Amino acid sequence: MWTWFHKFGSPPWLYSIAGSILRWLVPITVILLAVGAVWGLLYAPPDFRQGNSYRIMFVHVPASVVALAGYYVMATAGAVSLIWRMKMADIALRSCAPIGAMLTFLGLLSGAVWGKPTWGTWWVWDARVTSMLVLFFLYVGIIALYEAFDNEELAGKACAVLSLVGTVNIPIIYKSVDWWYSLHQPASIKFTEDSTMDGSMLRPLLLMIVAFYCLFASSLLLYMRSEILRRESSTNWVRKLVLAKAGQGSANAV
Amino acid sequence: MTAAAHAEPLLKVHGLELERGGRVLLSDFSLEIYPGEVMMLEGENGSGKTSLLRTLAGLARYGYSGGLQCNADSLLYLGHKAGVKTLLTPRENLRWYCSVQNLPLAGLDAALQSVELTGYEDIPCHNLSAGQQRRVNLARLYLSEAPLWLLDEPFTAIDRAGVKRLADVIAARAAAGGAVVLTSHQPLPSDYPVRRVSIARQERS
Amino acid sequence: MQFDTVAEALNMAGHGAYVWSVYGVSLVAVTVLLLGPVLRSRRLQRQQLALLRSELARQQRASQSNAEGEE
Amino acid sequence: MGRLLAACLRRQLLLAVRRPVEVVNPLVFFLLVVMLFPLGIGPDPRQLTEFAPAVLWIVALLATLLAVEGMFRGDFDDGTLEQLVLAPQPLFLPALTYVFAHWLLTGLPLTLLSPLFALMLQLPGKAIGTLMLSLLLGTAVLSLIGGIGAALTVGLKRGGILISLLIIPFYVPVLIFGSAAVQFAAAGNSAQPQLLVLGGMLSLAVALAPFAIAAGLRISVDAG
Repeated sequence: MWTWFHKFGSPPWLYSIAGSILRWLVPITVILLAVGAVWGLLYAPPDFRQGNSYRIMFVHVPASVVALAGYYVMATAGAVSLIWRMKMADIALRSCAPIGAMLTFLGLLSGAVWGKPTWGTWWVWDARVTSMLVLFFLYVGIIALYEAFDNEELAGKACAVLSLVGTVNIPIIYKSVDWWYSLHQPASIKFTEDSTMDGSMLRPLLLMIVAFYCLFASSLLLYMRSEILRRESSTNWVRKLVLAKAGQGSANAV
Repeated sequence: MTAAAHAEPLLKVHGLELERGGRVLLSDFSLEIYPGEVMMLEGENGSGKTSLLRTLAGLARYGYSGGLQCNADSLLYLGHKAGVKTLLTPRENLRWYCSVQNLPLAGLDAALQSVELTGYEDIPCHNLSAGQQRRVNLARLYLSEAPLWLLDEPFTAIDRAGVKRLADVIAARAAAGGAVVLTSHQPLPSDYPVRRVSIARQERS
Repeated sequence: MQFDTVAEALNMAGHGAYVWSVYGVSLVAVTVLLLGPVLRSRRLQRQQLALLRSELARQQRASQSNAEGEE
Repeated sequence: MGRLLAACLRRQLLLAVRRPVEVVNPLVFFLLVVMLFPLGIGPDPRQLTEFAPAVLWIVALLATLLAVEGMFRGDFDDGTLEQLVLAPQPLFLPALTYVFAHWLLTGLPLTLLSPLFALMLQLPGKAIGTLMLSLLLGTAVLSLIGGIGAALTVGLKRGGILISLLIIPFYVPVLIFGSAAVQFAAAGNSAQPQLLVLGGMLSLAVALAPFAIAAGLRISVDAG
């Protein structure tokens, strides 16, 4: 148990293992995204009520789902960072935040664009969009808090505490916003009626959700690798790595 | 110190590596402090004396690796900050400190007398001079029952007589079975029983 | 395939502008998420290499001047 | 343990008595912003009645947010927070007294003065009891959550606006249920479910927030 964690905390080990995972994860991600996008755009049947505009769902729903899950990944890294004091967990936490913020932003933007043909307005205070907006600010808060600290280790710990507070709060926020929405607007229009969705639409949607999870994982590992390089830049193993790569390059040139 | 060597160390540091702001201040630093000892940390500015003291006190809990074992059930830390609320009087300040540290209030007047604040007990601290405010903070030494004291520059901003008295309290604490770790810019008397530990920066080879 | 011609696919019965713009933005987002950190890693490695080279050059110069001094 | 809590609470209240401006400021802020709304919306009493629950709750939220920034600021700057962190007792206990003192000095006065503001905004008389009860419970939650933000940012030189950024998202559920309770009461319905939810949030916050505040304070003291 302990040796495993110790190893997991070792930067060169993590750097190389992330590299070997990425070698097959990135191609899989790209293929899944391409297949899902073509399926959703061209092959899935149009919705009987919304027509073709519902095809935005194949981006909107996966982005929203993975953005929310990403917060929990980040908080898990935060818990590990607080309990085992692992630097690598801080790096994971710091890398999750911009990815999550980006996906949340994509969810918000696609929701807004979807709203225009559906309701004739760019912004609707729908329950999901409102929750996404709050989630976006939670991610922004994490990034802002991290950047405010001079000491990076303490920044990681502070963000870990904040992300754990967030995990307790997010379900409450989502439930409150749902309740608030049902109170102020009769639930006549919904983005998706999940229960009645036909298999021909559900299959590409599920594929896209899997693709976005892979996207999150790939991007997280890539970010972590660059973050490791930045923090460990003065260590011997990074120097060796850099020199080895440069040597390869010059050998190829000759 | 032969008698003390048989006792448990109050503080044991083993293979400590201290890092602040991405800079390694100490590496593979080991230290044991036994009851009855006064230890002075020596090193130039920026060598990490304050960081080490804060780590020993448990105030800085991140940025170090290695073994750190404290056998004292309570400790007293005197840092750079005043540690005094200027809106409160000296008596109110110390009473709060006693409650926080769970100390009896009986010694409060004597402590204030020892730092020559008799007559100023009930004047809000913002009306006192900087030196007097400093002495309010130092009065904690006369109240404390903690076996381990960690004092960062205790001798600054006090007069020569004050230094003498302070040195006596510190020696008395050590004689009573406590241990004191301190840093100081002022030279201590040559006959003062103090163990000097240099934490001069090890050059990386 | 739901659409017979390319024009039909682009138009999507009037909703094309919305749908295609969202997919376009998503493509940009995916590119940023995957390529951004890769470019950052490259930049960091280049910086580190430049730093190492200048350090090596300095060491060489120092040893040369030492050697000259001994002569 | 009781001695520690009593000493911390008495000290906080004593400090407030010595510097009463800090207690009065949020109340004046509350009054000022309440004055701004009719100037912005127009003096029509019906419109004011409609907006009153939301306005009163948002202003109460902002007033608490303004005051929360100073919860640990003074003690951090003068080093007494270090002494508290080094005390043999667990830190979450005094953390809770800081929050309680903060609530006594901001949330409670706001609650007690809220009927006055409610009258100025033409809130129906039957909703005033609910308004006070919802503020009584809600401001306590706001103080607890705000304390987490204050603890995490107190060691930073540029805390300022950051705390709002961190904390406002967490205030969303309190605002939703607090203003809904007043709206229900103003419409003549029972607001009991909303008040119960607020009570539930308060018990959850009392149980968990002190630990987050203590963790935040330790990190901030480390940074200082």
